[in-house]
Amino acid sequence: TTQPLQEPQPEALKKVTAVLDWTPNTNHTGLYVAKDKGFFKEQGLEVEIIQPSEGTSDTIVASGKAQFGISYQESVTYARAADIPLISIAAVIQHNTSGFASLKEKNILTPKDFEGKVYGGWGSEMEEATIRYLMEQAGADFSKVTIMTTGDADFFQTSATGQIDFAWIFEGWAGIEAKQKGMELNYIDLGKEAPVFDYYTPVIITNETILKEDKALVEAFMKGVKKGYEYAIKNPEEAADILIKEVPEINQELVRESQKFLSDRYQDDAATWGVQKEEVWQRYTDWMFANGFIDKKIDVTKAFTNEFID
Amino acid sequence: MDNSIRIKELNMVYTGLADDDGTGLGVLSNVNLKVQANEFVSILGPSGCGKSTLLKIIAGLEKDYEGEIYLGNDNPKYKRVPVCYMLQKDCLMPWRSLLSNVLLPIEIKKGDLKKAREEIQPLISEFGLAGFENYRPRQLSGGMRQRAALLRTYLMDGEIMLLDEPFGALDEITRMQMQDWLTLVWGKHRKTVLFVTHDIDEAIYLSDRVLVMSERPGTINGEINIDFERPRKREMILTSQYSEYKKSILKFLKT
Amino acid sequence: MDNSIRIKELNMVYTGLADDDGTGLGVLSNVNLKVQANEFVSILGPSGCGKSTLLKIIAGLEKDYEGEIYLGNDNPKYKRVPVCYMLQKDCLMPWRSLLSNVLLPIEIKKGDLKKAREEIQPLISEFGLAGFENYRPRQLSGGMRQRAALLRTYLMDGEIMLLDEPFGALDEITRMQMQDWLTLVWGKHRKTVLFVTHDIDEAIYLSDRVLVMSERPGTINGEINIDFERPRKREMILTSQYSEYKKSILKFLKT
Amino acid sequence: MKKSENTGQNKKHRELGLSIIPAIIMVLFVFFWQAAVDFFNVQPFILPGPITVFKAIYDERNLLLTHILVTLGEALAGLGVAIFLGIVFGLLMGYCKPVRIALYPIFVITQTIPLIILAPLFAIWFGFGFLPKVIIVVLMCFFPISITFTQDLIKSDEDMDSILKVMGASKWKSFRLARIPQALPGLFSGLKIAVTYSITGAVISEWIGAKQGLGIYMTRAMTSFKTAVLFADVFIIIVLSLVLYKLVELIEKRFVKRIDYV
Amino acid sequence: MKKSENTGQNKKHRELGLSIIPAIIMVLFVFFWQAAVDFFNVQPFILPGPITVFKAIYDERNLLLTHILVTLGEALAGLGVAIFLGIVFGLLMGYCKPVRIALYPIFVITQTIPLIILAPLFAIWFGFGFLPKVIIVVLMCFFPISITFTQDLIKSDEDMDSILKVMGASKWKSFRLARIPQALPGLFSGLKIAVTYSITGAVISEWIGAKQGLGIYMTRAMTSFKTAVLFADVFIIIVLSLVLYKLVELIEKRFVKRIDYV
Ligand SMILES: Nc1ncnc2c1ncn2[C@@H]1O[C@H](COP(=O)(O)OP(=O)(O)OP(=O)(O)O)[C@@H](O)[C@H]1O
Ligand SMILES: Nc1ncnc2c1ncn2[C@@H]1O[C@H](COP(=O)(O)OP(=O)(O)OP(=O)(O)O)[C@@H](O)[C@H]1O
Ligand SMILES: [Mg+2]
Ligand SMILES: [Mg+2]
Repeated sequence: TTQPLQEPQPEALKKVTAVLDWTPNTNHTGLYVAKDKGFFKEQGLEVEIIQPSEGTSDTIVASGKAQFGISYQESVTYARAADIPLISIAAVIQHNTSGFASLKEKNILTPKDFEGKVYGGWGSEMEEATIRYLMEQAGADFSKVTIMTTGDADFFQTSATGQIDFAWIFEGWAGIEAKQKGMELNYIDLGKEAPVFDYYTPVIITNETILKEDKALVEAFMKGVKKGYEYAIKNPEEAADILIKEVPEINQELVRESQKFLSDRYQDDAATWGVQKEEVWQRYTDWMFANGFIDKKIDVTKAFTNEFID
Repeated sequence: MDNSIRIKELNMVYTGLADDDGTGLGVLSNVNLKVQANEFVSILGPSGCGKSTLLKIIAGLEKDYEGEIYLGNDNPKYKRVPVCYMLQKDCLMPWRSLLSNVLLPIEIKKGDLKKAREEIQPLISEFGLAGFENYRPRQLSGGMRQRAALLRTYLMDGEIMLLDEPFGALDEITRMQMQDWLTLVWGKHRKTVLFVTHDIDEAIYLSDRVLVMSERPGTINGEINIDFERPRKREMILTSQYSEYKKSILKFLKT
Repeated sequence: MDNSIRIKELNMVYTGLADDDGTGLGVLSNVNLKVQANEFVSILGPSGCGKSTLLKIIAGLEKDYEGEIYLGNDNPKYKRVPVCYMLQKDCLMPWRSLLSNVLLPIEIKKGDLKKAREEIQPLISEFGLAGFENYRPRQLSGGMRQRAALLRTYLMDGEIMLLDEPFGALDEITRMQMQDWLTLVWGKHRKTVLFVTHDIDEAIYLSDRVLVMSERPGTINGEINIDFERPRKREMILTSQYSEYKKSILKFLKT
Repeated sequence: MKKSENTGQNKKHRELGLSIIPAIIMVLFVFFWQAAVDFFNVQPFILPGPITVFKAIYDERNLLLTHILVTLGEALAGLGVAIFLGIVFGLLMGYCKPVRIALYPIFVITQTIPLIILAPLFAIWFGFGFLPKVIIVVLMCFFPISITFTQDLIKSDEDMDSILKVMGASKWKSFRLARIPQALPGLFSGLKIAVTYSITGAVISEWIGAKQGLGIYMTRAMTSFKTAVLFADVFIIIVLSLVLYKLVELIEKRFVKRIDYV
Repeated sequence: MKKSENTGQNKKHRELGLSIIPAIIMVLFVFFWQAAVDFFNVQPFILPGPITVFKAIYDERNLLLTHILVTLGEALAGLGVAIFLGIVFGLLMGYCKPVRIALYPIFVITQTIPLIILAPLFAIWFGFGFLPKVIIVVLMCFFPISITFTQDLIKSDEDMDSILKVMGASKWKSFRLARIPQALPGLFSGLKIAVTYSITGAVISEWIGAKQGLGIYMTRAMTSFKTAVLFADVFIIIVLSLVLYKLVELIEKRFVKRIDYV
């Protein structure tokens, strides 16, 4: 299903498709910077960035219709457990920047405070298990939380109208938006609360066939991407401008603030941007297995590679 | 109540038609007409001269005319006057059986359907429709449909009967039966009848007075009083008086 | 070609009707009939006796009958034989103008519409429809619609004409005009005509032979040869021969 | 109606024969699908073969059943309301021109709103319970019913109206006696369109937020790469919709037979 | 037709007056919406007032325009194909009973497939270009057209068929002369349903994966909490759909006037 190998010609750019996980945001800045700044072109690539239907990027990459995509560690694990040969080739953000947020007045400071509150999520069992794990760890009674499925409903709308008490958000996005709106939030950082949840989200993926048959392509793509994120790390403001220029539909102030927040966190404490640790993968895979989300333990060393980072 | 029909200087023009040069199609022109209560008046006239239109106007279905019309003391332009009206087309509802088509007037005035059904049964037989009560209109012959429509008209309220070629699709024998039935109904229920037909013999046999209309735009061209005594006999056709009537009707028709 | 009509032991039963006790509704029973080429034959009969059904069968529209029918050498059950057929209902298309309704046969056989339109113009005038070419059927009077349908029938192909009460909605004068026109067409184009009517005078005036049908289930009850010479004159009505014919027709009708 | 019994039988047989055609087409389709999947060795996460899908249906039958009941409940409730409203407003609009002129554009507007987008608002107004789901199904199914019904109700037969008027029928009565029977076929074609949307409507409505139902089951299957289950889900939706459709067709046949249109 | 000119004029005026009603209703609706938002001091991210929405439309007009053109292109292309196919298959099914019996259920099935669910499959099969979007619009709009058209095509008038047969009209000619004119109103009510779905269909089709279009714009506005822009987007979709709808209505009026139904 992959395109036939072609000798890279300086003039003819190779067309490559990258699918996002859904709508463009600051997680994707590096891609857009690489596109805008010509980092892809330097590698002989012409990258088309597609916004797909939510949650379909894995299937699309697995099928080879797009060569690269944005996904999450958990999705890759799911996929591999289902014998779908996806592989993560870079961690976009070094640590998990998501967590549980609630309005200040709800006074939810620790997982213990979840008791008696309403959680609004998108209805996956993974959320339930995560909350349960956190609460049990804190010695709280999970049965006292009401889990409500709110789908894609807006966190601010549902919490401001009192439909829910807390939700799972990206700090670098909804968290920043709250500041923009002048709303005060309590935020429980997932990765800090339990190391097992400090997994990689999001990651860049490709499929094994491409990796096998056209390593050069992956190398070229990742060179561009890496350069893009490194640029974003160094120049948050310019990077934000580039993202806004490429995706003018999204909230510009939010992008600027979010970019400032994220630029430091892309690489964070890692030696270089994009590095993934086996430990992180193993930890979360074990947890998923223990909670019955996957019915076999995957070989995590095959699920990711740092080969294209160094 | 007074069941007379009075029409004064009636003019009717259809407008907005194809190929209209702006004047419209004059259909009735200066029609003056008076039908006494309980009188039986026939209208003869060339096809397309406006007979059906005249009946439609009297029934209150067409209001864009000039002139004055009174049914008794009421003007049908402003007030519904119940009449028994039989259109030239049978207008039976295709999805209803013969019987429920016939009983429609009872259904509409919320009458006792069961009683009406029983009462009408002998008439259905008399009309030669027995056994066809549950047939749909399209399963009936043309003449049967016409008889059903006549029966429906009979069940309508109103002391004034407006009949538009009610026997056009009937054979001689059935037609005579129906004529006699109509005479009976007219006599018994003291109705006022305005009867459009193309059959001169029929007009003479039935009517107190025959009106002859001119070509379109139709107007009353001639009026013949039929002075035969009632009950009428078929044999009067052999009298010279009859030939006189017929001749003068034909003369009026030919002009 | 031979334009005769031969019918042998025709039986027709409608089945699957409401209140059917299993035997169905017998409409035609043992009809035997022969019409010579270029003969003009009228059919009279009580309403609902099966006249229209008979014509429908001859036209090849109804095939669930028993018996044999030949138009010339062809059996319409198995092979379409072109005939000029006029149904009892006018069947004009409501969304077409009078003219394009009339020209339908030409349109169907992909004839030269322009030429036909020019050729038909004098006839439209003769039929009293001039000026109404662009009217829709619902804007025409009953008689006008009937004349339009007749004109359409005239434009159909076929040497055999089947006419189902074609003049039922016409006044005496127009009817006579039409009768004379029909006689002319029949003579000139040497057509074979089977003519259903309820008007005995009309039947005698037009026909070589008059057939009288019985009550339903209809069968040919009587046959009267009309021996007046052609061209016919209206005055023959005064002859005793004429009264004889009329009397024997009435006699057959009454049985 | 008027054919001899014999041909009637024949015709019936022939039609019965014909009605197998779509079944044959479907079977062939399934067969080729399986063959294609086998032949090209398509990975099941991209396109599972029918055998895999049927196996998934069998394996998950208990789970499926609970979810089906939830979704079916929503669909039927919504459909019921939509039929009721569609008929009522169809009647109103067919009967009363001012109402038609005033309401019609509004209804058209409701049709053009992309519901899923406004889903969050629905949640705010109506919560995440049964109600917003029913509302969405109603919004999807209501329009085809009312529009086709109205369209047939306003077709007038002048002479029929005349005779009814003379008989003293009120405007409403004349409408009821002449227009409604004439518009029933239109109503049924609207109903047929509506029922095919009802199940899908319910599934979509569940994406707003729900705990159970085929829509939820679907998204879960999707995120955990159980493509076969996803297809099983789609299959169930199709079957449910077809059953509803056939039901309408059956009722129509009864009705039309009883009323016996020309 | 047959009213005197005078009343004709009056009637026209009255109808013109009536057609303002929906406009008034809409204006009142917008007014109350603004008033409610002001009065209850609703935060704009929960429900933006109309002024905010219109401001958003104005501010984003350039962006909106590019996206509108993309979506409109998809909608129109899909609609065009759907109309063509709907008419062709409507004719085929109306004309030929075996075709109807064989195809009808298949079309019903296509209607019942929840398209968005199969989004990844669409992406895999047809990529992210123009084609899959057009296909989705076609699948959404095709059915109402063909079903309403077919339904009216199969209504028979026995006597009309008889006379045509006698005149030697072939089956097809008789169909063309008697059935098609009679079925045009049905076709138009199907078209009206179809156009209201076309824009929404295009928007949904973009969710499969796209770079541009109102659907993309919408989701981006939604996920970056630009509620006013989201509403602006919805407003634009409604307006576009209404314009298409009115267009169909206009064409219908012309047609019906020319053919002049009873
Ligand atoms: N609705 C209408 N619109 C326009 N013109 C009409 C309408 N109805 C009738 N006409 C015209 O009015 C004239 C008279 O029609 P009407 O039906 O009153 O004739 P009639 O005397 O009953 O004829 P017939 O004996 O043939 O039934 C005709 O020329 C006809 O074309
Ligand atoms: N399609 C049909 N289905 C069932 N019965 C029918 C059908 N058409 C006609 N009939 C019946 O056949 C009988 C004869 O009908 P037909 O129309 O041939 O009579 P007709 O002699 O032409 O009468 P009329 O002079 O009244 O026109 C009638 O009793 C009628 O009810
Ligand atoms: Mg008349
Ligand atoms: Mg007859």
